[in-house]
Amino acid sequence: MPMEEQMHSFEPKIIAFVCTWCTYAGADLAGTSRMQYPANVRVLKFPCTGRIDPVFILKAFQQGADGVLVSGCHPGDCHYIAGNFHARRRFAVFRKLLEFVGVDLGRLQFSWVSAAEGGKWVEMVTDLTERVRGMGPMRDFEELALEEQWSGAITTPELQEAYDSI
Amino acid sequence: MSRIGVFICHCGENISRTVDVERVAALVGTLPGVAFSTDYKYMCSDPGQGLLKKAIQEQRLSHVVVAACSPRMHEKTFRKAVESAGLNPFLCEMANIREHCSWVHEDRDEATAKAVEIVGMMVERVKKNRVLPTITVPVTKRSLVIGGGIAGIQAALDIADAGHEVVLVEREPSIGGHMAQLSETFPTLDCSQCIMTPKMVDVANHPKITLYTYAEIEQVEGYIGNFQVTVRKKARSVDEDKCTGCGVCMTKCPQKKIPNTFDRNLGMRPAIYVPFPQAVPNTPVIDRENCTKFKTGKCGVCQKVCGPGAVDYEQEDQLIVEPVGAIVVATGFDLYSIEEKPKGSPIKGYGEFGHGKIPDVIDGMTFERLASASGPTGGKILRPSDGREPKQIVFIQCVGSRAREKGISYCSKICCMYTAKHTMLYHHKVHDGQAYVFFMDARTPGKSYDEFWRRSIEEEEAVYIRGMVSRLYQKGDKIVVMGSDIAVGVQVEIEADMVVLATAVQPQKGADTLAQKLGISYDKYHFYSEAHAKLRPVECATAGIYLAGACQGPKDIPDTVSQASAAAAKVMTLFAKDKLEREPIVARVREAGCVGCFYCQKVCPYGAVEEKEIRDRQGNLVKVVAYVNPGVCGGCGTCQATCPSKSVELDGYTDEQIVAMIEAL
Amino acid sequence: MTNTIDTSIYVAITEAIQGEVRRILSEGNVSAVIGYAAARRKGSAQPTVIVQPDDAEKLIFSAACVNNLAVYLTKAKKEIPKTGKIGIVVKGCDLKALVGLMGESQLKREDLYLIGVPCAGVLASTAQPAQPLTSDTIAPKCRECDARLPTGCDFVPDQQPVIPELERRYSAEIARLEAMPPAERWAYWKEQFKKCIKCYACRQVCPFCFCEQCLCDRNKPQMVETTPRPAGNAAWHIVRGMHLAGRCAGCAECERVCPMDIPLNLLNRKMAKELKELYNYEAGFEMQEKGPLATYDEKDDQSFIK
Amino acid sequence: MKKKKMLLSAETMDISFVRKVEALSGTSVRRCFQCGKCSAGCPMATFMEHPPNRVVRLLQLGQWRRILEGRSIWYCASCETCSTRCPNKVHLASIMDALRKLSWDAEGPSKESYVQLANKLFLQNIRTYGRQYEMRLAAVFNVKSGQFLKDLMLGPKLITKGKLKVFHQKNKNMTEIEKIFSRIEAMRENGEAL
Amino acid sequence: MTPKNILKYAYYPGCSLHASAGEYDLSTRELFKKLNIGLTEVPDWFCCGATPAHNVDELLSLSLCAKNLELAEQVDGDLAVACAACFSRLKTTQHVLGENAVKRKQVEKAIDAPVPLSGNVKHLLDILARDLGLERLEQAVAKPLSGLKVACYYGCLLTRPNDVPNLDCVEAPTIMEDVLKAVGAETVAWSHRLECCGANFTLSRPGVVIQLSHAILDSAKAAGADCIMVACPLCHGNLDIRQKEIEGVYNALYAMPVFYITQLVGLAAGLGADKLGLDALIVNPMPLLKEKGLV
Repeated sequence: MPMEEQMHSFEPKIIAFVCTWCTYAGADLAGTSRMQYPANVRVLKFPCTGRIDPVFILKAFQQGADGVLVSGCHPGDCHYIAGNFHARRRFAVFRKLLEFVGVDLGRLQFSWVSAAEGGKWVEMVTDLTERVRGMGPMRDFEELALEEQWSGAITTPELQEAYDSI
Repeated sequence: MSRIGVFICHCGENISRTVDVERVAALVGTLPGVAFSTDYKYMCSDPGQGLLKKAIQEQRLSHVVVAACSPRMHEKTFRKAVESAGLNPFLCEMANIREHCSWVHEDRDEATAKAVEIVGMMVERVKKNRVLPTITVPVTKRSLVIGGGIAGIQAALDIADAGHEVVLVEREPSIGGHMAQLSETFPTLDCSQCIMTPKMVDVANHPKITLYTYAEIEQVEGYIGNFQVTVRKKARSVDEDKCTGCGVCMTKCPQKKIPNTFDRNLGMRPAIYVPFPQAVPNTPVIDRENCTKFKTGKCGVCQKVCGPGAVDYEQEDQLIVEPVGAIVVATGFDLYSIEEKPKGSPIKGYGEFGHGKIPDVIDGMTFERLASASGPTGGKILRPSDGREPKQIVFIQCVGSRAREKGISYCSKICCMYTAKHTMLYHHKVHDGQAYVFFMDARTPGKSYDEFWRRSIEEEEAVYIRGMVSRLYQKGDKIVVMGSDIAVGVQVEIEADMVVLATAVQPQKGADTLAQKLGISYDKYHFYSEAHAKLRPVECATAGIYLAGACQGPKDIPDTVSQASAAAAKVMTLFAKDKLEREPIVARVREAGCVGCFYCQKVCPYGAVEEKEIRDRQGNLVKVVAYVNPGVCGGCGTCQATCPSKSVELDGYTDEQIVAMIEAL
Repeated sequence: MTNTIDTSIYVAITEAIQGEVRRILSEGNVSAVIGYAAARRKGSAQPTVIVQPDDAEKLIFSAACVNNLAVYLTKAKKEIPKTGKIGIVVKGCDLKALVGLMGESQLKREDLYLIGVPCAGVLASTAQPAQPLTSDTIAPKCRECDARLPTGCDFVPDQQPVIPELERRYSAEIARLEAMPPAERWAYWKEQFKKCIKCYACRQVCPFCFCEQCLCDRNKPQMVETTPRPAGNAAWHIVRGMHLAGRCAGCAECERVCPMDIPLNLLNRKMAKELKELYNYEAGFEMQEKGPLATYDEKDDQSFIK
Repeated sequence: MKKKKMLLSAETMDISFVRKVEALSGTSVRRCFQCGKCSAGCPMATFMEHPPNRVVRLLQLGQWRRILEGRSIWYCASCETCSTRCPNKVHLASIMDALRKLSWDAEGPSKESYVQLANKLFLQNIRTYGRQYEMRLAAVFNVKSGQFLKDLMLGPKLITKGKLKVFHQKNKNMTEIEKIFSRIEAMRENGEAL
Repeated sequence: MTPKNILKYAYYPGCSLHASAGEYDLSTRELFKKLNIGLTEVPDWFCCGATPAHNVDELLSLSLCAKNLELAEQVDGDLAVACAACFSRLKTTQHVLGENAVKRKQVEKAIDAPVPLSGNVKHLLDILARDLGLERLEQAVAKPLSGLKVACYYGCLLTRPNDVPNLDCVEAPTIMEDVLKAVGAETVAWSHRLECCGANFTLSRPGVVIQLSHAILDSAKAAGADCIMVACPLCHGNLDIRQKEIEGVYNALYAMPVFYITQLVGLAAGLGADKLGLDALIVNPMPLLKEKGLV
């Protein structure tokens, strides 16, 4: 289909990793205040941003997420004293790695959203959704999955068998 | 194969208005593993919960997903219900299709589709949920109180009176703290000593209280209900059991010219001394730095004159280990000094006030000693420099406090009131004298506090001048105070005989190192942090440790005593049970996978990770692995995210559960 | 233009090592020594473990002594450390790895007898063992080496390596990649990762990959795709890069042993660069109790967080 | 002048004067905690160089000269707004009365002799006529204050409207008035009253 | 007739009512006659000293008032006062001397007689609204002032300070409005009912008076009032006599008649313009009254 039309009909998948004490509560507040935001986001609840393993972000992209939001308590507000401080370093480094292998960081958003910031939650989700909508679907990992192995010219039955057995 | 039951709530119309609940129920019903799926108007209502329980039994459900409001709202409700139906509560999860769906979207199809996915994710998650037994830890019903000021004394007495043993540790040779130094107390002007000393004696005589003075905390191990505390009892050089407190040693000690810190160095004391006459215990201490015997080996008079032979020069520090279940920290405060500060310290001194080099510029606590009947001047207000009575006395508030530039931005809370008190004491003692107070604003919230302050002006004739003092300097035997009255808008100059500075309240020296031993957090000023400023003001984030008094922030005596009793109440609450129950959301180590890199230990905010040796049958060490103490673990899961081999798992938030959700996308 | 690098000191160093090892073995200070010995091919060298003082003369040091022996103290030969105090021959880069391992409680300093080697550089994996060490044949990591003289060892021969300033290829390459638009970078790495055959030689040789069960082998849950196909490969290399961040000391063994010539060390260098910029952390000879990702500072940069 | 630095000491703070003010006004100046409500509501504050609150403040510091040197007290309209609204029951209007009295006794110094003049004439009128003789009051005031034409336009109109009586009958009991005036003077002479 | 129905008072007109405020005196006497309330003028009353006296000599001011209170004793019945200033002074005197024994002694010495503190001093408003009572006032109405929009002006002295005049609430009095409503007039809500008109400076600083009075007239106009009603000759002087002048200075047009309370109530009670001295008003009220069909 033509690009614009595709863009237009494209509904990005946004996955949000949030801590239960601040951002999840903030999202609840957005709900109780009946604020409206795009339905594209799926929320995964963690006790703390400290629990969020960078691998999950990778996994999310591999599973076809077009954008990932990671959000927790503001510095100093962590229910677990310092979980978000550890998370902050971890993600600061991880995003650099993703950037270096060529992932467009426009698809990866980090934020502090407190239990009182329903409005900010809506803003975060809306911004990311619209930005990613503009960027189009996240094809990188998808294509990667479709790629054949470089040494993949399977010429002999043995190779075929060996390959199948992997 | 799991038999999952899914229950979709209408929440009246709150959900069903935008989400087609029947459709959701139908769709998720087809998911693998879902054995039963239905919708109901009010799942949280009694009939709703009844429906849930009935289904669990009739359908022999293995897991439950309730799609309704936020788990923060009703997770407990439904887990209880599930439990009462004979399932482990942690096999029940909630899918939030109200706050996160029906309330935030208008398009019915979109909302419905999203709801289906949300429930789907939770179905996949719940499949991986494991049975979690509730965790219980034993409680040692003894408590430690650190600090023997009014806060520590109050807490100790309250806990002891409730029938629990208390170990009270005080750094100084006597308990009493700062309150013992005060002359009279606002707003009632009753004498501090008179209300303090009886309490001190009570502590000494209380059968349930073990008192260690001249002692410090060496090490703290363990966790709520089960702490192991090592106390270092410094060598007193006097045997407490033998000493009768007759005091001959002090009178005979040839070395008498040592500034008495209790009197803010205004008075002198011998090398063997009790800090003040009403000290508890009334057992002297030898100050080894200044004792001739310890310096030169000669002398030894005290030993000769001591009838019971209590003086023991060979005495050494003792280390005592005390098992306790709870700790009350009441280390109190210290006063800010206007002297120059060492490089690196954020706190600066006041050069404009002479860096403490002008002899008749003193601080509030020194004034207390001057005004105290048992003080070095017997309660006369006299100038340190020449012992003359000051006729013009100037008080300056907010010295250090509320002065970002000097490194402190907070209000010290007590100065307005004690300065008002000082003007009264001064007026009572020096009738022909005039007191002036330079202040920015008078902060007198508290029962009959403002009345007290007004009294100092309207009846005791203190002249309050709104405006900060720019500079002090010595001129002959006067101190020139350069200020301004912002109400009039002109400069004010006073030639004072004495200046009293209401210097800022700071935490005790070494507050930070103690905090590190206890594993509690503190702010940039080293005031200890409470778990929640409003709702948990006396607990630390670290379970089993409580705060009392000025170590948490500037406080006056009434507030301190209230908080001390509150802390005591918290301790008693803890001691009311023999075992401690807690939600089993804790990390567990897969020992097979653990290679003992102890990254988990390094990132754990609770110090919950310990080292554990794995040995074979012959008892040879196989490897050292991490062990997470379930009593201490806070359940944040930072360890798991950090563990390279994922050998530590946070129950309730395992990688399996989370990956299952991601894959359900 | 090519200029040769003076490796004459290696002869003296070899003698020094042999002497020291003979001494410590005969005096019984250590139960075994891990070092390099000549291998069959002319000029080549291989790791060896000796326990007899007389075998000391087998030990050599040359430009062909490329391996990072630290790995023999972790998983490759786990049983060795159990035998008691161990001597080990270390180049600066290897020593950093050892220090790192101590920080991660894998090794105890007191169990080791460190024989440091003043190092003028070793041969690149592309060069033949017999080739002389030149500005062309030298291993890329040695071009930007800042640790030619190991410190804090029990014994270091007192020769001084001298080598000319060489173009820093990793830095250059990183800069080149950083300059690209994301898509191009992605394309570049896609090509690289496609080559990977998941032989895990990189994992095998890395002193820091000491996990008994690698995250990437787990299937319950399957955290990342494991197939030896581009998707799985990319996942593996990204996870690997992340797990080595703040730990890898840059011995570049992974890159050396990679049969498909994937520039693996590039990822590690990039991470090291970021950690230096973000938290001023560098792997060195001083043991650090906590790595950069095991600690935090309340003032850490959070410009990337909204 | 009013910007001059204040040197505070037992000597420079003339508390005795303040005591007089407190005695005359029957209110305490120390009660004031400078909330400024008096100045906020004063219809005349804009005409004063020391707004009412500052007048009290200066009294608290015994700096009465600064007040009397100014015009503030003579611009007080005695509307009692300040006294009515003071949260501390400081009767500022009475304090103003007291200050005017004391400054009057001290013969000024005051820039506001007009007001003083008007008041003096008013009282003289009472002393001589018992009741106000508005025509004369106005006329004499104009003469004495040298503003012969002031309010001249009003005059005739008022007369036609019968508002200014050209002739004025005295009270019959003038002696009693005289007695009151003289008794008070006597009391003051032998210090029985301020 | 129950005793309560018999109302008789000692009457203290005050200087102004015998001069510049003659119409106030006239209308008062006529109105009270109409309402058959007895008024007997206090013989040989003196000036109360007004503001100037207490302004510079409180003792004198107190003594003069005390003397008047003493004189009033000769006539039986409470003391009725028309002028707000006199009212305020007399009340204040009672209050101060009641509280301050020292001053009382001085005053008693000055007037050489005990000060009668018990006697009631009442302002006309009080008598109309409370002693007579609004009911009876309504009954007395012959010609309701319907359609007449009045701005009731209390000024400063009528209610202030706290617990001295005790006429009505100091900050939100309603007594004037009550009286006017009883006689069928409409009252407007406006901002400057209690502001000062600067009476004290009538003589010495007309500029001040003009500035303050202007604000008052402005406010009344803005509130849509047809006229202003006062109960004090000084206020009247400033608002009525100086109105033209003010209009000149601020080049505004008010043409806002300023009535005394007794004039308006009298009008409603059916008294003719001649008996109310309406002709004495500087700002001519006739056009307005004609328009409203009240004359």
